[in-house]
Amino acid sequence: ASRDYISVVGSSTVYPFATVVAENFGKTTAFKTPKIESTGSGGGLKLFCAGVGVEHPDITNASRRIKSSEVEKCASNGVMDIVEVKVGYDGIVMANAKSAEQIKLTRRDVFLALAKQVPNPKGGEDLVENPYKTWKQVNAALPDMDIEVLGPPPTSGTRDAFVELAMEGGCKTFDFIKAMKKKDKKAYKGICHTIREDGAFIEAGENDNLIVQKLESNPKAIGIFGFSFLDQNSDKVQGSSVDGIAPTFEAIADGSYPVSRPLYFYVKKAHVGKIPGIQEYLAEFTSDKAWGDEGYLVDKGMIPMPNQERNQFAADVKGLNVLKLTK
Amino acid sequence: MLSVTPNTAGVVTLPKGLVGAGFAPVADESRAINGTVGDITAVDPRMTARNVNVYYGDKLAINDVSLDIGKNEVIAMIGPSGCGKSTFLRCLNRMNDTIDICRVEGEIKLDEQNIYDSSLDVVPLRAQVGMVFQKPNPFPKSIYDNVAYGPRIHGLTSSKSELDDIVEESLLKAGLWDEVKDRLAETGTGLSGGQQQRLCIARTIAVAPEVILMDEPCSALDPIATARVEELIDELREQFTIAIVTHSMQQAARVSQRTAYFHLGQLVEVGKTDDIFTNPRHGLTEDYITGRFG
Amino acid sequence: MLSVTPNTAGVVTLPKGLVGAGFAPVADESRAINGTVGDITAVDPRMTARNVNVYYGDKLAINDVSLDIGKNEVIAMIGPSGCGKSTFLRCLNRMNDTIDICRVEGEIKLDEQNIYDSSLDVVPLRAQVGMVFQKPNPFPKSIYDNVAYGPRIHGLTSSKSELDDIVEESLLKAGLWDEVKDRLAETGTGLSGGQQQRLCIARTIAVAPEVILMDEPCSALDPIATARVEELIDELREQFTIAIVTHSMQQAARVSQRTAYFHLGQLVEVGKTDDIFTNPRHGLTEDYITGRFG
Amino acid sequence: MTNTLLILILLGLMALAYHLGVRRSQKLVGGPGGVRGLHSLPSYYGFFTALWCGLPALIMLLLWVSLQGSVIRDLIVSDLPEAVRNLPEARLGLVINDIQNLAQGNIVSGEVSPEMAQAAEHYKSLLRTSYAASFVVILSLAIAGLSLGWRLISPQFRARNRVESVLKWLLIGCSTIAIFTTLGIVLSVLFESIRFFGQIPITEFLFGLEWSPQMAIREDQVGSSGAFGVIPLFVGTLLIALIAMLVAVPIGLMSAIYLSEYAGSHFRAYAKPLLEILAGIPTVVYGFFAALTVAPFIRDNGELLGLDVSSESALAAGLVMGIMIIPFISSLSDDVINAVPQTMRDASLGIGATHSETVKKVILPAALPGIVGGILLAVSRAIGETMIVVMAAGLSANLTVNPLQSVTTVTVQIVTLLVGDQEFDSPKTLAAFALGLLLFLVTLILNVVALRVVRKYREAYE
Amino acid sequence: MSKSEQQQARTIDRVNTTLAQRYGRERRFRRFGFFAVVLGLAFVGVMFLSIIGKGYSAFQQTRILLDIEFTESVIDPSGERDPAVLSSANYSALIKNSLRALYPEVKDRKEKRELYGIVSNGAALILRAKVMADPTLLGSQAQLWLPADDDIDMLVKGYIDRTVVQSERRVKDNVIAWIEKLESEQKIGKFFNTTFLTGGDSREPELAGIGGAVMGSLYTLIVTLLLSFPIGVAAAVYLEEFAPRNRWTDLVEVNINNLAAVPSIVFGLLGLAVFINFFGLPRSAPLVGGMVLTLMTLPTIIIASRAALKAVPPSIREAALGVGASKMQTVFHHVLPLSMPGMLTGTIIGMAQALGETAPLLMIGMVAFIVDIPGSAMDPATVLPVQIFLWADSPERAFLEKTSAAIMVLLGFLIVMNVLAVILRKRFERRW
Ligand SMILES: Nc1ncnc2c1ncn2[C@@H]1O[C@H](COP(=O)(O)OP(=O)(O)OP(=O)(O)O)[C@@H](O)[C@H]1O
Ligand SMILES: Nc1ncnc2c1ncn2[C@@H]1O[C@H](COP(=O)(O)OP(=O)(O)OP(=O)(O)O)[C@@H](O)[C@H]1O
Ligand SMILES: [Mg+2]
Ligand SMILES: [Mg+2]
Ligand SMILES: O=P([O-])([O-])[O-]
Repeated sequence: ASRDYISVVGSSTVYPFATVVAENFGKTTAFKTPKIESTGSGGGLKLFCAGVGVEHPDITNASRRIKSSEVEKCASNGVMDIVEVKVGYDGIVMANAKSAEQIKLTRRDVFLALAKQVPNPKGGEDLVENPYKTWKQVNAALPDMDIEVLGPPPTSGTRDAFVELAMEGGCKTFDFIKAMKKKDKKAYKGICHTIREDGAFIEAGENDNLIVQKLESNPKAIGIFGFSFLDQNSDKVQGSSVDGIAPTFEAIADGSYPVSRPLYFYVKKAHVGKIPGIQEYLAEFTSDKAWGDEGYLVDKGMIPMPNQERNQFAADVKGLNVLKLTK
Repeated sequence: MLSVTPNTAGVVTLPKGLVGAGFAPVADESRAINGTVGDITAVDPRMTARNVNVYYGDKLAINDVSLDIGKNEVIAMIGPSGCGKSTFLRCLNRMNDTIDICRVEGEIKLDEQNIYDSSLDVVPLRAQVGMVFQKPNPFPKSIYDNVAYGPRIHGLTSSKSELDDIVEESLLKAGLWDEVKDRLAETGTGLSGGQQQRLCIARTIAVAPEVILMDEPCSALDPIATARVEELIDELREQFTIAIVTHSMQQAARVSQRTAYFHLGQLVEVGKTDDIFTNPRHGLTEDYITGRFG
Repeated sequence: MLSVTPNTAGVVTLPKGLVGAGFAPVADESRAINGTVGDITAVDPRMTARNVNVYYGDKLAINDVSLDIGKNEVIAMIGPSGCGKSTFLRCLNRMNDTIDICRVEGEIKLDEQNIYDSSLDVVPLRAQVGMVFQKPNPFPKSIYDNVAYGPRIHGLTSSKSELDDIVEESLLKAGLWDEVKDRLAETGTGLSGGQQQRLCIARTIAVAPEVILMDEPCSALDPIATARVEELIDELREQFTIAIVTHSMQQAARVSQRTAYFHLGQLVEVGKTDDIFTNPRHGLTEDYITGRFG
Repeated sequence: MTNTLLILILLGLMALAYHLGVRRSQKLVGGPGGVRGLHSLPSYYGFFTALWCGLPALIMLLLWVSLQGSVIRDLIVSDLPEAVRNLPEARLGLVINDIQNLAQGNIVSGEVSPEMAQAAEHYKSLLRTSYAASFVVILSLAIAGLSLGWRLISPQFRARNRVESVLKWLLIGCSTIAIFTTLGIVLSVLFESIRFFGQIPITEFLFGLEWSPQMAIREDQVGSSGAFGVIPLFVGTLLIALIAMLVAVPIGLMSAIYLSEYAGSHFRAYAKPLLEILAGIPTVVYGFFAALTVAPFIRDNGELLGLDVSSESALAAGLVMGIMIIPFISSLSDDVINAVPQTMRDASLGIGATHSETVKKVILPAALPGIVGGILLAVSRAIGETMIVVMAAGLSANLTVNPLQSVTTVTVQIVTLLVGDQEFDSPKTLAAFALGLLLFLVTLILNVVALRVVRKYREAYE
Repeated sequence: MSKSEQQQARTIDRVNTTLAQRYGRERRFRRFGFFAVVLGLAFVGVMFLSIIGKGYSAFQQTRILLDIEFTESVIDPSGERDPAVLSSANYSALIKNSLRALYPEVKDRKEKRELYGIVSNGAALILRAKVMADPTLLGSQAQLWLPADDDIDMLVKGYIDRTVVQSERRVKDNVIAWIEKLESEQKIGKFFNTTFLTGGDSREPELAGIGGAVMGSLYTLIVTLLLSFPIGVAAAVYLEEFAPRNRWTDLVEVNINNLAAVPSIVFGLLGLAVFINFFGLPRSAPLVGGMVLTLMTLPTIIIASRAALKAVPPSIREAALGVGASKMQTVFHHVLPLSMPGMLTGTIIGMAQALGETAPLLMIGMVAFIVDIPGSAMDPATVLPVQIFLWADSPERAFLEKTSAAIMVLLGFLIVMNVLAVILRKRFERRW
């Protein structure tokens, strides 16, 4: 039989936003409501890049930008023209239960607490296996509490973004490591991006809500998840400030909160005009009532882009301008 | 080989005191089984079994048995438990086919047709040689349907009224008509044990078989029901040939014209019922009849 | 009320031809049950039952039975199937307690103690009144453990050697010692049927009961094993009081000193075994003994 | 729709065939009165004719339906403009999808070009032609079959045997599905597993002490080290299963004993089905309960006792899994306890044993093999249980036997590896299949052993 | 003789010395058993209470009474009643107008947004449906109970503590003030939540329903039933009644017994590899789900059916064979009808299992956001347990209640099915 609905896969972070758009789209147009699967950004791109045709998804959501390797993979499967749409921002927050003490972190603290290898605490420019057991050991200003962080697995865009923004951000504050970036990029990344595997960091799956529930019951734990979950559960968990900036809507929107990342989705141009409704779905997503400053996506916790950027992407979408990655 | 002769007595270790106490089968030459004593043939044979061996897996359950079943006679098969009476009976309409491990050798003929011929279809055979079982086993359907089942599957009738006639006639012959004629639609399992057994007999005779095999048909019945069934057997003899297995010598004596005595899979003695009970020729038969064992 | 007297004959509709054919119990006055014929008392009574009624739910299974069981005698209970022999026997050590719907009325005493007294404990009662069942039911344990089971749970022995002695003695008494003494550790279920039944008897006598109840102990055995067990019963009589239910008149005649004949829940006649078999006083007993039914 | 109509007509024809078969057989022997002259009952001649009428036609229909799509597709493509025709296969598929949507009156995107509209019309007409053709072909086949079957009828013809053998083959076919399922399972995990073992040595997989599969799946990503030692997973799985068994076995077994040996019939009538409700609760619900109610409860209480309890402790998952397994154990135990013959009970009670002595010394030992078999089955269920652990157990593969710590299980890893990123060349994804194979093999062995034990035990009393 | 008497006396004495102790053990054992049963039942109770406690409130929906003016100039300025125009009109403006009229003091843009937010997004759709159904409404005025936003719903149901400081709760002070005003005017009411039972999934908790999932489950179960019942019964009949004892049937048997205990997730792997990747069937379709669940439930049905066939006493078969029925006739005339209740019981239990299954469906893409209620077994769909799994993952607080309520519904279905099975078993139980 034929397919007359849009098939969307991808990021669990974008999922709540995409589903709202899809629902509105379905209810206000004659088209069917798109089917959306939450597969994680990487998983979504994998399915997306598998090929052109009815049996492959039309759109994939991603909580990070598509990588050049993925573009190549797509191309090798015949998925040539991809339209990139940036939809807004999401802050990655580190939060703990309301019943516990609010924590003030720096990216350096985060790096030291979670990296697999850290600079020798005794000084010097050598790296040792992460020896820290409590936050106090990391930074005397922090509470004397075991390091127990619940976070997403590498499949997730949240993890990618967290590693790039928070960990690497903290990592760079060590000059000798920063210096490595030029010399040996791979080693540099290896140090900055590798999360410890000794149990202090717990990969808690893609289920962010479960992380919230677990935080609530475990005041010692700190969770890593998207801002929307903090926003929705502000009565249960509190966000830790990072580098002195609290994770608020405003701080993320104006870019002062350091750990925030853009959200995207990608459209297979070959499917546009073939699978009914793609253009209209794009129009709905990029309409002001959805992603505008007062749009319904904001209600769901997404942080909108500045006006000008929005206009630019809206225009791109309208013209179905194809993504060109400049590396 | 399976007889209790002195040469095997060492295996079963008869207790010392026993012989003196008069309990045990006296183990002497007269108790050896060397072929069947008595006349295995019938005047007007309906079925003839010759040199039948039956195995369950490797176990020999019937050992070289030859026996005729004569027309319009009741032949009783008696013997201690496990001697193979049922097994032999079930050979006669190939009911043993349903037991995977059972294997039959030898020749059994029904009206000159070997029933173990590979070309023979068991369905018509069993319509000709009906069977009544130890425990009454009416179908959990109405009395009418119980009796009508056979005629229906064999297509014996072409109209409802014809079927009604057969049902009535069969129930009449089984002596059950008066008791059930007002409740033919009630379920057969609701009858009393004796009535159930007569219903099963009615069901069997409804297909007008030539031979009826009965395997301890009264052992689950009370004395009164037993008497009723025995009388019925006597009446049915006029029309059908009947082979009956019983564990009760008294019953054999009451209902049969010929009696066959089985022992450990062998046919020890066969003859006129009167002769067998008044004047058994084989020692084992005598022991059994006089209640030395069993 | 449950007897086959002319006044109830209308219900069971005896077939006309039957009386003439000599099949049925002759229905005359001599077959009415008005209390028990014969002497219900024993010389030296071990257990005395008086006016016992047993109900299964609403159904009366034992109707006003009184009977003594005398010391060192074997009393046999015979009667057609379903007449309540087993039920009565199981009353004697309250095994009927295990059947929810079973209710016992009347008085049964063991050595002057009413066993249905609410203060009485069934555990010691059953240690005093042991039971052997129809089908040999050894535990799936070693032969030794089977016999040692009773002494162990009752704490009858204080040392291993004492227990060994009891086991040996019991097996000796049961006539099984020679056959199993080299394989006491083997499982009891691996024995032959007759050996199993003797093992069960050994298990019962190992707790040194006063009375042993046996419910058709030989009905699952072959003639030779039966003879062996019968001999054993004869030997055990010297030490124990034995009540045995049997479906075989021959067996009753062989093993018992007194015989009780049950019919439809009532005790029809009781007396010396010789008398009962040679000279039955009640018509029903006579019918049964002479094989008119059963 | 059209096919439904066709099937209805076919059914009608089969009914007719049945009727004709019956009539002919009767006629051959001179009316209903002569039925005794037939080998089989007239109805069997009817069924025989109906089978001839229906079976070939239905097989044809099946073929038609499965081939129709691609044939029509090829026809449409050949009529499309050159430019479209030369599109790569996948894009062509999209165009066809569009044409189909158009033809079916589904909503389509954008303007409809004339070529498309024409193609859609063409598609519709082809479809009509195909349906018409299928009607003709299939119905003539049915009628041909009917007349053949009808002709074959003769009084000596063994119609019953024929019909019964067709039926029997049908039954045989159905019974082989189990084999195909197993085959399917093995094949669907085997190849991927072989590829996995091409990259990771099997010894490392089986004996490695570290599990950290979330390796980088793209070159520009830094994941974890990519260790594929399955031992921590198995220790975790077994730890949780052990806890579950510690909960379920005593409670399940004792419940079964109490309900079958002690409880009054009234109490049993209510308690048993209530307890069995536990067996009917979906595992996702247990997972929800474990994650949101039990785990926090254990944590908090552990805290009070000064214990360091992880929020996804093995204890919480194991406990809830144990609850889930209680009815499984209890009904299996119930079965085997009831299978112990009454004579055993009688023997023991007859000697003067108390009820509990009878249970402990006779019934349980006798039922032991069956109970052990049941427990093994329960263990295999615990090992394979997924949703509870996905929701309540951890993800990090700690090699520990401390029930207060978080462990992960084989099934959790399968789900996370497959529901997350999928890269079918990376050992990370392939590992899921290797785990699936391992899980299948382990449960297979457990089951075979358990079933042997149970069966052997049952036979002992049959 | 005297010696044996001595020993007898000893027996009873010895028995009596340990009797008290033995009865003590008896009592303890019995109590332990009773305790186990009670513990098991307590688990059932705790689970049910905790789920019902969390979920019962989802069956009620908070609504707000608003005066709605169906202003023609807003909806259909041209007055032509063109359905296309009516369909795409701005119905939320009507609600906004009404709210503004209710709280004329609200002027600030931000505050206005908050005010509009107290009514659900779905309210506009309700108005749209009303007008589309009856265009004559235009120009008239009506008082309507419209669903409140999920936050308001939570507030009214008491899940949000009004006393904590504003920053700690999702509903701000000014909104609470508005709501309290509405409450005092009795313009807030709780109604039975039909949307929850009939609606499809939604991102708005107050609009989300299990209707789609229930339909998905229904289609999946129908597929499962249609496939597994006939196949299961046929397989059981063959194995129990016809199959010769040989290696092949042994293999089949071992297979079936083994499949009954294969982890369900492995069936998911099978479905993914065979049905989706090999046969190219669509992801997320109830058809595929049904096929996977068929393979999963077949063993259950076969085993139950075989038990039912075994329970038919051989005497019935002998009776039929004895009057000359063929094997096939014996089975179809007698054995099968008699074992049907048992088979149906097994099938219902198998279906209940299938209804509650989640893991294998995750593998074949039935975990997706699907709003439209599926209309056939080929439409994308999700099923009830997966919906539960999905909702359990949603950030909105109100979904917690929905999740529990969905569990209640699922359990309701399952209990009904199990009770049905029990009744069937009881009713047709035959003691032979
Ligand atoms: N289905 C079977 N499988 C294996 N052995 C069997 C089977 N049926 C009977 N036997 C054996 O064959 C022998 C003869 O059995 P059969 O049932 O014919 O005896 P019988 O004389 O009818 O005994 P009974 O009076 O107890 O009915 C016995 O040893 C019995 O154990
Ligand atoms: N558990 C029971 N529940 C209901 N009725 C029973 C039960 N046990 C026996 N009966 C009935 O009580 C009556 C006497 O049965 P009992 O078993 O005592 O007879 P019996 O003389 O031992 O017969 P048999 O020779 O067949 O063993 C019978 O009518 C029987 O149907
Ligand atoms: Mg027999
Ligand atoms: Mg009895
Ligand atoms: O699901 P992700 O957004 O974390 O990729």
